Amino acid sequence: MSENTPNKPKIGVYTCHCGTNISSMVDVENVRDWAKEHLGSEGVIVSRDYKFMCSSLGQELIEKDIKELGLERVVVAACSPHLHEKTFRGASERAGLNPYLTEMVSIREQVSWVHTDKVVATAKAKSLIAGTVERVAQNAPLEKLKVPINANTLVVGGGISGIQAALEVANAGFHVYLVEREPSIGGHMAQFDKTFPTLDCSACILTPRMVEAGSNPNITLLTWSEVVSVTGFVGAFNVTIKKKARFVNEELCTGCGICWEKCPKSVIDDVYEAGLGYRKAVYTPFAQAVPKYPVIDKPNCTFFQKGTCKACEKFCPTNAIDFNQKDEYLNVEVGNVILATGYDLFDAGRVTNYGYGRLPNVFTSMEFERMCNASGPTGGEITLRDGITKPQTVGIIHCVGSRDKNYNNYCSTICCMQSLKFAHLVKERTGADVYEFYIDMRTAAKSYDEFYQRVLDEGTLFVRGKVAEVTDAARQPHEKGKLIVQVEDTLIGKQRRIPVDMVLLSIGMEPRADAKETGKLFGISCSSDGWFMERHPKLDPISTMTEGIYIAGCATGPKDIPGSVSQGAAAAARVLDKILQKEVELEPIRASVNENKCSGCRICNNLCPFSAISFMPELGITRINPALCQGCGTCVAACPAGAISGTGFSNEQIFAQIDGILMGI
Amino acid sequence: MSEQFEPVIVGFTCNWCSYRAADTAGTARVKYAPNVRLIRLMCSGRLDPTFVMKALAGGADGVLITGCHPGDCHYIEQNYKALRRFLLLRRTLAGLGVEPGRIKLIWASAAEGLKLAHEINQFVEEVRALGPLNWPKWNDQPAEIDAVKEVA
Amino acid sequence: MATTNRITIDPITRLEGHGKIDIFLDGNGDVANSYFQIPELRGFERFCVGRPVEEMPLLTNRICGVCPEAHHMAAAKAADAAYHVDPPRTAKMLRELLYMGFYATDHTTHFYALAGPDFIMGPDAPVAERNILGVIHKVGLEIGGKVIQMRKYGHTVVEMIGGRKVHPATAIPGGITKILSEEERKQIEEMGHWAIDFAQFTLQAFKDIVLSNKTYLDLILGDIYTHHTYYMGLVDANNKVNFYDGKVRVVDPDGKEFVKYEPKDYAKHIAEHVEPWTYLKFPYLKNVGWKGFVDGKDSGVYMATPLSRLNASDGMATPRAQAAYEEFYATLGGKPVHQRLATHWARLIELLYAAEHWVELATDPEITSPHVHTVPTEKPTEGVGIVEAPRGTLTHHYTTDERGLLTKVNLIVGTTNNYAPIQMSTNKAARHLIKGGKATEGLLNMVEMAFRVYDPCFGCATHSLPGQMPLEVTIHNQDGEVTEVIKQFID
Amino acid sequence: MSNKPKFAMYWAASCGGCEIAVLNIHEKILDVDANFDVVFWPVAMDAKYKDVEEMEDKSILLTLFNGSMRNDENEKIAHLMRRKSQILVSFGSCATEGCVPGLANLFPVNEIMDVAFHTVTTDNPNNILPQTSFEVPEGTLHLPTMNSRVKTLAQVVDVDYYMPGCPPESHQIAAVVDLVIQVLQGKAQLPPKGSVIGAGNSTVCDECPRARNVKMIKAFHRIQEVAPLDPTLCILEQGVPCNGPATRSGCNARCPRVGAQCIGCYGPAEGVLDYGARLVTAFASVVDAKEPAEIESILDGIPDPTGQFYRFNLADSLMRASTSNWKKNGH
Repeated sequence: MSENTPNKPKIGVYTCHCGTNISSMVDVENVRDWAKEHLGSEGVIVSRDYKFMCSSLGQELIEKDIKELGLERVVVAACSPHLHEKTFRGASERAGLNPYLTEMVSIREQVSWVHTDKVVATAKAKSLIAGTVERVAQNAPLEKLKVPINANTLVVGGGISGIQAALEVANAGFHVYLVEREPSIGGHMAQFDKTFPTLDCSACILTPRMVEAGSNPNITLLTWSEVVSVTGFVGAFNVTIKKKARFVNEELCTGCGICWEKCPKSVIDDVYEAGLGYRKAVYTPFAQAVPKYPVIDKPNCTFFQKGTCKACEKFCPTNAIDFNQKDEYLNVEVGNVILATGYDLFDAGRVTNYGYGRLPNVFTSMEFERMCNASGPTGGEITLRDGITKPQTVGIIHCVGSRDKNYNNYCSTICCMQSLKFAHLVKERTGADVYEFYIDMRTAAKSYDEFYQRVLDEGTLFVRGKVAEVTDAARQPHEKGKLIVQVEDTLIGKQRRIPVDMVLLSIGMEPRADAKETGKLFGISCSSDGWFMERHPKLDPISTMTEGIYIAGCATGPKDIPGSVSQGAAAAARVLDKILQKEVELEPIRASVNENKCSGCRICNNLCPFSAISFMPELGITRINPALCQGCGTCVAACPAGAISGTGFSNEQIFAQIDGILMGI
Repeated sequence: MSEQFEPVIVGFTCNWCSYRAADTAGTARVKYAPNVRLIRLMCSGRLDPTFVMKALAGGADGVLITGCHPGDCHYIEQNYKALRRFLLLRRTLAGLGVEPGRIKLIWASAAEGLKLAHEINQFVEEVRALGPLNWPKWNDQPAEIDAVKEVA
Repeated sequence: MATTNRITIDPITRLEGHGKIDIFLDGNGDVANSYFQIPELRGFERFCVGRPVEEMPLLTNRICGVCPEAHHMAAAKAADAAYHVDPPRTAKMLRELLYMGFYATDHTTHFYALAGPDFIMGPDAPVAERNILGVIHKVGLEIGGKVIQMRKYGHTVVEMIGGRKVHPATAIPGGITKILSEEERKQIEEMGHWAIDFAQFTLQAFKDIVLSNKTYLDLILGDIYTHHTYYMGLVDANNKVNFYDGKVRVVDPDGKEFVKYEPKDYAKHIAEHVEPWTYLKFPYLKNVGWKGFVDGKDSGVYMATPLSRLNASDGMATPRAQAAYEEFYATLGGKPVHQRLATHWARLIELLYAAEHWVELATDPEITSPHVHTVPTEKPTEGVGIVEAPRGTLTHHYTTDERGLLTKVNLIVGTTNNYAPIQMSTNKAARHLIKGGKATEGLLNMVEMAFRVYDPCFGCATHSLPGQMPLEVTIHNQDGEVTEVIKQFID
Repeated sequence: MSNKPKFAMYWAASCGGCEIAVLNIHEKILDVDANFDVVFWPVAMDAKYKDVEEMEDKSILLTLFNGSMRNDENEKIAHLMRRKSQILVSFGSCATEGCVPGLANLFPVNEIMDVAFHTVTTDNPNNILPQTSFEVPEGTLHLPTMNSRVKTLAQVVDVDYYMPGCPPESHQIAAVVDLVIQVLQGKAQLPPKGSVIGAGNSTVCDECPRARNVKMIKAFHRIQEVAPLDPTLCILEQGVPCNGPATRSGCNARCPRVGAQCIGCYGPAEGVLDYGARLVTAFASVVDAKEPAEIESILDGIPDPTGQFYRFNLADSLMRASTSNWKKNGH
């Protein structure tokens, strides 16, 4: 133990091996000894290393030194602060040291994992540690800010994940605003016929949940609605929701359905029926829609377009039709938000060599789901486009738009199982021969692979290879009038031409076209693929970097139904945890104005997007509202008088860190 | 390797995007040049031109500033403010003979570990090409105290 | 008295580096030669390059805190010229009014605090008394109060129009930023009338104390303080003295007009000689040529002081000053006057002119007009601005790029014009007064007076330091031991 | 000699404006005379350098030191005055931050010389430059050596107090004189060592009467393009780069009051590490644009940012001098 240097706080430096993650590329013992020798003059009185600093034993090491050596500052050189800052600040706090007097140095993510020369890496680790030692000496003890949590919750997206989340929160006794863009909740799941691997009827298991959500007194269901603005912060978000005009008075409508019976205008249903079927200009997407109220599709309504008709109005028994209805804007206060905005389907037309849109008997997976559905356009009959002919042979192509660097690199995870489900349905209902064209079979979940076996046993033919082309250009007589699937069978290493009557494209999932905008609206970011980004991909998959904003379901990446449901529930659990704490603790990283130094120049007045900065005309100075301040520090860096200071990242701290980092130079 | 000039670069990263991009790069074991030492700020908007000057005057050969992509800022639009400062700072430093190439502002989202690594490698090469800056350590007072005796 | 081979007349301020004289003696202890050194340079000509031309009135202020107003005006005029813009009449009048306030202050300070003592107290009076306090005691506290009042009034005008007492801020290319209010105008006018009375009183005092005193008169007319050189000064359309604007007129030692040129042509007529033993250059008349530190028609050496301004002009533009001008030449036997000590008298005539013109400008109906600026429309190129600083013709010459950033700067400042004459005057006085290595306090003061007439401002000249320059004469014997130290003032 | 406390005022490389400013406190000068024994003040009295040298160390109570460190002789005197003075005040912009002549640090010192001695009017065919030591027929003449860069007083000796301004405003000087006299009479305490005295600790806007609003600038203008300005509205809001927001208060916003932008002679506000950096960030903050190209074109409205931001402060800035200055000077 070297002696403490006068007027420097007593600092302890703890360097982690992280097993061999760090020590294999950074000479940890060397760093430990160096810190004791060279940083002694900077206040370092103890320097230790340990295999796993984050282990309870590692933490106790720190706590012990704080108590016994009277450490006033702690520096932990280990992994990224985003992983363990809380851990080590917690340890300090337990030992009676203000948590904000402890800092981490990332010598794993920023050193050992990314460099290849041990000498250089060790040197860099030292310089980073020196910087943080200088910085931490300037740290001030801080107290967390507490803000009350509004118990209301906003759930965006009425698919199965959002429904699940809404129900969990509502059933716990707290109010939920469930916002859905479409006229009914249900999402993609409502379009499916069967679900793999159990082959449950999708509607049968979904509808009860929809009804529950629609009837739960704690849930305000806002379909045909969109969120247009979000302000505030965790605990106190202010959300504006646009309720698009339905032209149907929900108070009066009984959902009897006379209006759509009477409506003279049929429209191809691109959404629910995937373009295979028709709906009316006034409609509910499907029979079990929740809520039951229809909407009038303005661009297709004869009255709105031609000024005459009003058939629906005439026949409506309750005078619920209201052509003068306007969009409404609701303002709601919520404490937390769950985003379950789902996914878009890959546009099969983009893969031109598979002929979708050109070759009539090439279908997408969603078209096929509707075709199989008893309430669907064909009443559950599997036929070619003509609506009559039953296919003799069907080819199912996997990974359409997925695992393909021309479209999406990622695996959509559900297509294999979906394709197997299709094979089974085709066999069951038509007895046709089925070919599965796959790259790899991915059936890695509970009783998925068993289902694969079952489909194998049913006699489905599996061809391993990426399909090059689907064509109707016959070369041999037996190919005439057929669709020929050109594929290299990689198992036998041969090019094969397989004639089939029907081709099903197992299309993958894509982020919502407007996911980026949604992200901006709620202040969260998207991954390079465009999916919402988790706070941590492993340890915190349903939180985001923005306090109070949670994500669930396919909005975070391709998932099957159980995955989406569990995430919905998990997100709800997080929200409930926050609500039950009644108040949320915020990082005390805030800006404040020294009013003696502020000249009222108003340079900073245009800088705060959270309107935390306001000018006091009578005093001729500017003030910052700590509750609104998010701690970005932009105004601190902007003040020409140096009158604004920021906790946690003060000039003194950063100046010192720069000096430390450059100490050796 | 040993005889070639190894620039010392101080990097200022925002907590939400680029610092996490560094984490992402690490987790993915992406290898990149060891010359950059990162200092975490909450936001690129926190970047005070003083930091850059202090780094250069303190011996750094270059300064890297990284933030979220325009429009992607965790604090909505503060990275634009960083951009404005950066552009004016670069002009000001040019007047002091600091080549514009020694300070660079790049955008990297939390997901772009690869991009960050690539940008770092590229910037290190650019600064290497410019050569050392070696800003003098102004030996004020203390060093000149002896002069007193000489005068006396 | 021991004989010596070298006398260093060395400002106490030597270590300030503000000018020093070395007088070398021959074997007989007579003066072999003398050197007046200016040991500092700040380099405005270099570091102003790259700056926007509109900043020059602010930057060049800092050349000299004694006459920043002069640099402010010369710079503004050079910037006007560079932008090919003619400021509105009001703007020009405001600049000039500010300048009159400054002149009145500056000339007053010099006469009472610096030169006055020699005449009022007498050249032989003890050093302790030969200062402003001595003067006040002799002429009475009431007058001392007046002197302070005059300085205050002058600075008030500078501050009202320029914003600050020292380093004014308002002159810009195309005019001025300050609009004068009626209240301010009234106040300035009142102070102006007071200034006229003060100037007349001072002239009277000079006549009573100096001109009526035979000894002083002989001294003034004596040969020691006489040099036959060219004289330079700014004149208006009627060849009357003008401080702010006009053409530069040069008369030869016989008083005949040698040349009269537009400011823009200055480089055709002025050149600067370089000596390796000083940081200051020696301007001379290009078309006569540099012949060394010598008098006469064949030597390009010229003088630019109140005396030269009077010599180079045909009179003063205001009635009272004109009368004083005529009396001046009548008394001293016609133009040109070569006796340097007459400069003090000339300075007071200029003081009167400044006060009179001050009132003229303050009472002009347009002086409070809000039309004080013309926005430049042409691309800036090159411009020369010349004003008369109290200590000589001040020339600023700028060349800019098309954005108005300076690419070349040339400055020939007031005192610099007189560097050669000062060197000559020292030399001559020394030769006359130091014989056989003997130097006494009295004689040293006589040398000192040779300087003082020029009121050398080394703030301007060396871009180093203005104001007083205490002298110290150290007399060494042959073994180099100090036998005598005499300390005195030089301003 | 009386036993009143001793007072000295000294100028190094300066313009003399500081002395004039002190003389301009008028009657207060008499207070100085009444309370102090003025032992050294070149501008006002016969100054005896030798007497100063012979004084006991610390025998001068108060020295107001103005002027920057341009050559070796400036530095020698600085060390002497430090030794002899109990309280050494860095007086005025030159001593405190280098002032306008500090802009010389943008260039190598030999270039300063070359340019000065090769102007359009200089007749110098043989390339003669001043020599620090030169043989004339009668003997040797010496000139002081210029420093490679302009330094502030505090960069050469330990300084007790700083008094900013070019020059310090007379009312501020008078206030400081009062303070010191009160301290002598035991009626007041000296501020802590290292304090800035005779100035405010906010910035010029604090004293500026012009109305200010939220600032969003679409274009910067040079004063001659827009003068006369609206006399009631913030100058920066009118697009003219005014250094007021970053410049220490104390001058009573004199320049803005007469329609001119603040040029920054009072230097940085309390606790600011680099003055220019404050202006970079301040001006950038009011630029109303998001696209790099548009931002750049707006910034073109500030044609000389380095000169604009370091007009008075370069010698005391973090960078101190430009590469062309120190590289040529063999760093």
